[in-house]
Amino acid sequence: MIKTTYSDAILSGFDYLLKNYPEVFILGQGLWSPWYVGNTMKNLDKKYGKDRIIDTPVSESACTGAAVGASICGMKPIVVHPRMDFMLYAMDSIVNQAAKWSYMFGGQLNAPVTIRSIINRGGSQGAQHSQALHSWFAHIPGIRVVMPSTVQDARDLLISSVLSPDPVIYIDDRWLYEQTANLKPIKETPLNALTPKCLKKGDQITIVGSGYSTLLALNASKKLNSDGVRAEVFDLRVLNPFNSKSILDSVLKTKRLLVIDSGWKSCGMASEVITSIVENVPTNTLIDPPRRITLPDCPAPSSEVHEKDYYPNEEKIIKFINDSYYF
Amino acid sequence: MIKTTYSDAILSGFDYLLKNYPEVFILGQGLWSPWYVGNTMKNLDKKYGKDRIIDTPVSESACTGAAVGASICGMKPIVVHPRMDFMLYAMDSIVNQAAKWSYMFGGQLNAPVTIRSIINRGGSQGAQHSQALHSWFAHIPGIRVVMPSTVQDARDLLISSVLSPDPVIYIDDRWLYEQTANLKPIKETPLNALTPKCLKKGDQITIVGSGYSTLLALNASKKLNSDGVRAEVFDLRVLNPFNSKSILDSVLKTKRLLVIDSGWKSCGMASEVITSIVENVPTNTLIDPPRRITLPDCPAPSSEVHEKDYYPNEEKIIKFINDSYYF
Amino acid sequence: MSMSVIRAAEIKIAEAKKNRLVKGPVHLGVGQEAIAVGVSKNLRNTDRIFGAHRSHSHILGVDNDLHKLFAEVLGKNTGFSGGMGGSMHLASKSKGFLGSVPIVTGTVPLALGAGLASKLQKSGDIAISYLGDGATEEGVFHESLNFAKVSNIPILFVVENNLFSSHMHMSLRQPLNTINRFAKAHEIETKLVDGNDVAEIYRTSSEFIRKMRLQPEPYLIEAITYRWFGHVDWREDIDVGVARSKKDLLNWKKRDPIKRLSNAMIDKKIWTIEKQHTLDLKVNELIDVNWEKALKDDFPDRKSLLDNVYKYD
Amino acid sequence: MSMSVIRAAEIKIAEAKKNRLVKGPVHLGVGQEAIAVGVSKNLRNTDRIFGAHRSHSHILGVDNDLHKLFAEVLGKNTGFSGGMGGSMHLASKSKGFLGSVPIVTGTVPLALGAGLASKLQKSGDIAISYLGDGATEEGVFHESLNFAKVSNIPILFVVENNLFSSHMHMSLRQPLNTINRFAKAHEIETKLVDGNDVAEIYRTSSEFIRKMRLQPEPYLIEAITYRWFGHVDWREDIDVGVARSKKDLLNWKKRDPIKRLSNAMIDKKIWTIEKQHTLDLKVNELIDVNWEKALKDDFPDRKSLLDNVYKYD
Ligand SMILES: Cc1ncc(C[n+]2csc(CCOP(=O)(O)OP(=O)(O)O)c2C)c(N)n1
Ligand SMILES: Cc1ncc(C[n+]2csc(CCOP(=O)(O)OP(=O)(O)O)c2C)c(N)n1
Ligand SMILES: [Mg+2]
Ligand SMILES: [Mg+2]
Repeated sequence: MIKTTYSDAILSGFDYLLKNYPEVFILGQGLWSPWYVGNTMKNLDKKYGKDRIIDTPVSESACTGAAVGASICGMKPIVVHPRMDFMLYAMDSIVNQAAKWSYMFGGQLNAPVTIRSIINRGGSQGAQHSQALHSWFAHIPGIRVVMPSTVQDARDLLISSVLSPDPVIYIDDRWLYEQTANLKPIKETPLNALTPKCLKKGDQITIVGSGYSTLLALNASKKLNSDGVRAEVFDLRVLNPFNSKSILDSVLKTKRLLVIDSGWKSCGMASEVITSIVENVPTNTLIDPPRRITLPDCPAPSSEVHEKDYYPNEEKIIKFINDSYYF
Repeated sequence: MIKTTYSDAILSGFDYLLKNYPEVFILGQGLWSPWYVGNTMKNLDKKYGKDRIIDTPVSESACTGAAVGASICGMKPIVVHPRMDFMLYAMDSIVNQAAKWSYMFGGQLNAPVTIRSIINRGGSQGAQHSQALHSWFAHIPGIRVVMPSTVQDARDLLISSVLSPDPVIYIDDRWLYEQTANLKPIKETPLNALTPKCLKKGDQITIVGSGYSTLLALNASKKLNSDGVRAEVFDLRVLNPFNSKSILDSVLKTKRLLVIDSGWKSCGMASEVITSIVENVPTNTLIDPPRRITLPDCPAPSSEVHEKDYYPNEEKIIKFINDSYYF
Repeated sequence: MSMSVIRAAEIKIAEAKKNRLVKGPVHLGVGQEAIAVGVSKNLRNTDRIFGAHRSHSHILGVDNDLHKLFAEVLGKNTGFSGGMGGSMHLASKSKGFLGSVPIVTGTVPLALGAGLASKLQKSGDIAISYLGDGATEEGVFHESLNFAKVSNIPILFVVENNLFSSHMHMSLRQPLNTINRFAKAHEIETKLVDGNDVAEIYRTSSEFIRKMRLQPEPYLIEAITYRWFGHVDWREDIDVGVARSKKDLLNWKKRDPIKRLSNAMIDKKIWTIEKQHTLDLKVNELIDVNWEKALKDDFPDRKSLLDNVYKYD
Repeated sequence: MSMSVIRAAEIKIAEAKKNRLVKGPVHLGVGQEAIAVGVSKNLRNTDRIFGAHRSHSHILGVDNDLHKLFAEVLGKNTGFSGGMGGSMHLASKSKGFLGSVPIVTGTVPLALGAGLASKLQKSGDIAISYLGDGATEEGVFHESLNFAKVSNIPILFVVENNLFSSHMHMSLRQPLNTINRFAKAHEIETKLVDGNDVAEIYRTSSEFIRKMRLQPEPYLIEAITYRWFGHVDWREDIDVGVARSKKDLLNWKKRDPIKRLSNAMIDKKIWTIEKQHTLDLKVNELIDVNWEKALKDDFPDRKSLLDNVYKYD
């Protein structure tokens, strides 16, 4: 059986949605280009027509708002932002409108838009072409935030997002595009049924990641295993609304917690996970203080020299664990 | 001696800056209106001229960007957003530009803009006219975030913000405008010298607030005192970059921590404070789990019925403390 | 709904606001009724209409349920938004009124998307975006014009140019006092109309909408008008602006769209002063009945605070 | 700096990118050199210039330090931004080039503010905002035009209309292929010029800038041009777009601004082919010397990762 890449899994999610749901359409920058968003949307315009796959002017605000508006009218639109950084122009439609539309009108209306947002960084692209702002969206009630880290989830969370009656930010990371796996047949799953998932069992430390950092956590934990440290690894998958239950149970067992996040530290998802745990376990639960690995407190550097120090990687994680915890 | 209100303290901060620094100018919506921003800017246009006090079109994005640009050219501009909710249109200039300008050019340039942003809520104004997004900005390296809670700080933090060589978001809350105090003479203080401040001593629980929630914390803690609970109260003042040192010392003493925040819970400032503490104290420090009081996980309601349940207040805080901690 | 009923409803709300019966802010459109009434006559329930902060007339234009409006303004659970919105958040899904909110220009791209949906659904339905002159200063308005044009979206932008954005007269905010130049820059067919002339508004919108239904394309109507009250709440003479004079207001009141219509009909002998009086009485009764009913309704349940944040629970 | 040097510098960068000597993305403006060169001739060090993602020519227009450009593109600590920026983040404070960044339209309101600062400082200095045709689709551009006009801000918008926004031809993104209609809608004086004619650009910008220095006002120049390379990096024939043909490119190459100038001067007998050859050799030498020097420079210190996040420490 041929393995599927993460990027092809996204493509197959789009394909499934477009084939089965005539209400699905996609708009965003680069959709008619063969290279803009990797090959995650390759030839969709040719297969489903330029009416349903709309490449847009450089107008993130109007395009995002348009997707929100179309979603209010019974469509299932997906708006694509090839970089999360560009979405800073589109915040009103996301936060003031989509996230609140159902609530403001007492549930009479809803805005089931999907906002696909790509984390695209490294390669000396610098401060404005590198950001991972998932924690911002996870701060906002009314908007669901998902970050697939596995190939399977890359496809399945996309499908669940688009079929969700609520607005969803679906965040994929280009650093995951080459991951491969065998995909199971598609089974539609309601997004509200999905929660953080245990990807590896262990009983000495709970490591939590999301998106690319889950992959780092997994890889690191496998190496740790050979050092005799048995880590349990969780993939957040759904960052908002955040359900801490399974992680809580894990920490009660492992008594150690590490969160790895691909975003910034302050007011980030790592602080949320840690706080959600410590406020809910007896104070004598943890053997070591909970820890987080995040980006340093600076914008993304352009320099290759700095990029190496800026981004977490397997070795740094292993070293951090060995230095910070007493097993 | 006549006491000054919080809103007059802001006004006097503006007055001081405009009088002493010809590079200071202000732009934003409502600056020529006698009522738009309370009376925090009353008659400044008459006193300093409409050239320096510029009332603008409804263009948050361009106006914020213009302030950033002027700051790069040696001016000390202040851009005023009468509601924080409106700033969702201005995120690019704040987050992609101002916060990163110094870093991207290796320190050759800097953008010492001040963005005054008002939290203006309650009164059934509803979901789009109520937000407190300070935690968002506290997530972004490169931008300083201050929230004055006292009358003294309302004036002094404004002055420190405008004189700072870094971009600053200065956040005031209309619910504080009627507070009064005697003001000390003005003494310019560099913003980087300012950190969270202890407003009340105690040894049984550390309560941390910012802006309006500090006032709630103070008032509640005074009442708690008569119940025999000795709370130590901290006012964050500077949320980004966040210096946890004094709070840490306090928690080591009180062994209990409560954070009250006027924003949302998930990935909010309350999680940041809690995480910064728990990751830095021995695991057996706390007697009770750390706690947070924040907004519920929903947009601001319009209904008066719901507003009462939505916002923290003194009674709720006292009850929460009595229910959650064992003294 | 007729202009007189809308007028009377808003005056009722103004009084109630003054008497502190209404909690949240209300933005009254008294003086501007002709626009929504003229446009709405061309609409059907499957069209998609978006308003803004000053939208009582926009919703009443297509949904004559006065009781629901009053109840919403009073925050009652029988209101248009179940009491969860108040005056600034109105919706009536079954009539195609898909929402009004107070972020200036916030609904403009949403209406654009609603029009795009219509085009994809090939329904012949159209989108209406009501906005003010101030809203044309937000960049997303211009983005929306371009996108609408380049994608042939059936959307009618209805700009109610009342010359003010809260306290600021147009002349302090823009180089010219009319905005249809923006439509022209984007090659969008546009017409400048007298916003206080319901017949002209009806004619123009009717022509544009007929064309849009056949061939999806954006259009823009700029209707020059004036609001009689201040920017927010019931006062006439404060909160109104840096450049607004009593004299201007009086002159504009002479151009009252309701009196103009009624006088014109009386001149043409298709209407009489007596009939007008009878109508006025009936309108007042209608207002009172619905108001009293709304007053008696309940507020939303306290327990519903967290309802409807998400559709999935 | 002359067009030929800019051209040669960019070709050097293209090669280096191809040979993987350059790490980050580079956006080359080969074919568009006339614009920055024509405009820059009118500028002084105290003016305030902002570029965007394709700004090698913009900075070289006012700062002829080739070594600093090369060093920056190579990420060396001797570069324009101390190696912290790379090709997409260029600044030269002492020459008035206050920054270029890759967020489309991100610098436009910043330049507006720089112009506002000039006006308040009464310095007679002006702001230059270089932007592309794609950037005119962002709403903040339109907001900036309005604000510039209504506040009489001395800013010259220089729109390099190369008909493409990455892969998308103008005709797929806007109803018309020129954008000076937006200036007109905002009552801003504007001129459409041949972007490959350095003399015309010089004349027009010179006229506008002279007026701006005397009487603060915004102006807009739209220069029609074409880029020879793809959107990003060194390739000619990929990454270039949905509607770009080899034939178009060849035709545009015939309109090479450099050859046009040199041929015109030769025709007028104020220049000779021989002189041109000598010059070309000199240019190449200049390029090579600076490139080699930059290659030998150091990368930023690893320890500087957290420097300059804040000015205060
Ligand atoms: C994004 C945003 N900026 C500013 C405001 C404050 N505000 C509320 S209404 C208004 C005036 C809008 O004027 P216009 O669009 O002409 O509508 P009108 O009030 O005249 O009906 C302003 C500036 C807002 N609500 N939203
Ligand atoms: C806000 C934002 N949206 C999208 C992009 C992706 N992008 C980079 S350059 C570019 C094209 C811009 O075209 P134009 O302004 O005409 O400049 P040109 O590349 O032709 O010089 C786009 C869309 C971006 N960098 N920033
Ligand atoms: Mg108006
Ligand atoms: Mg271009």
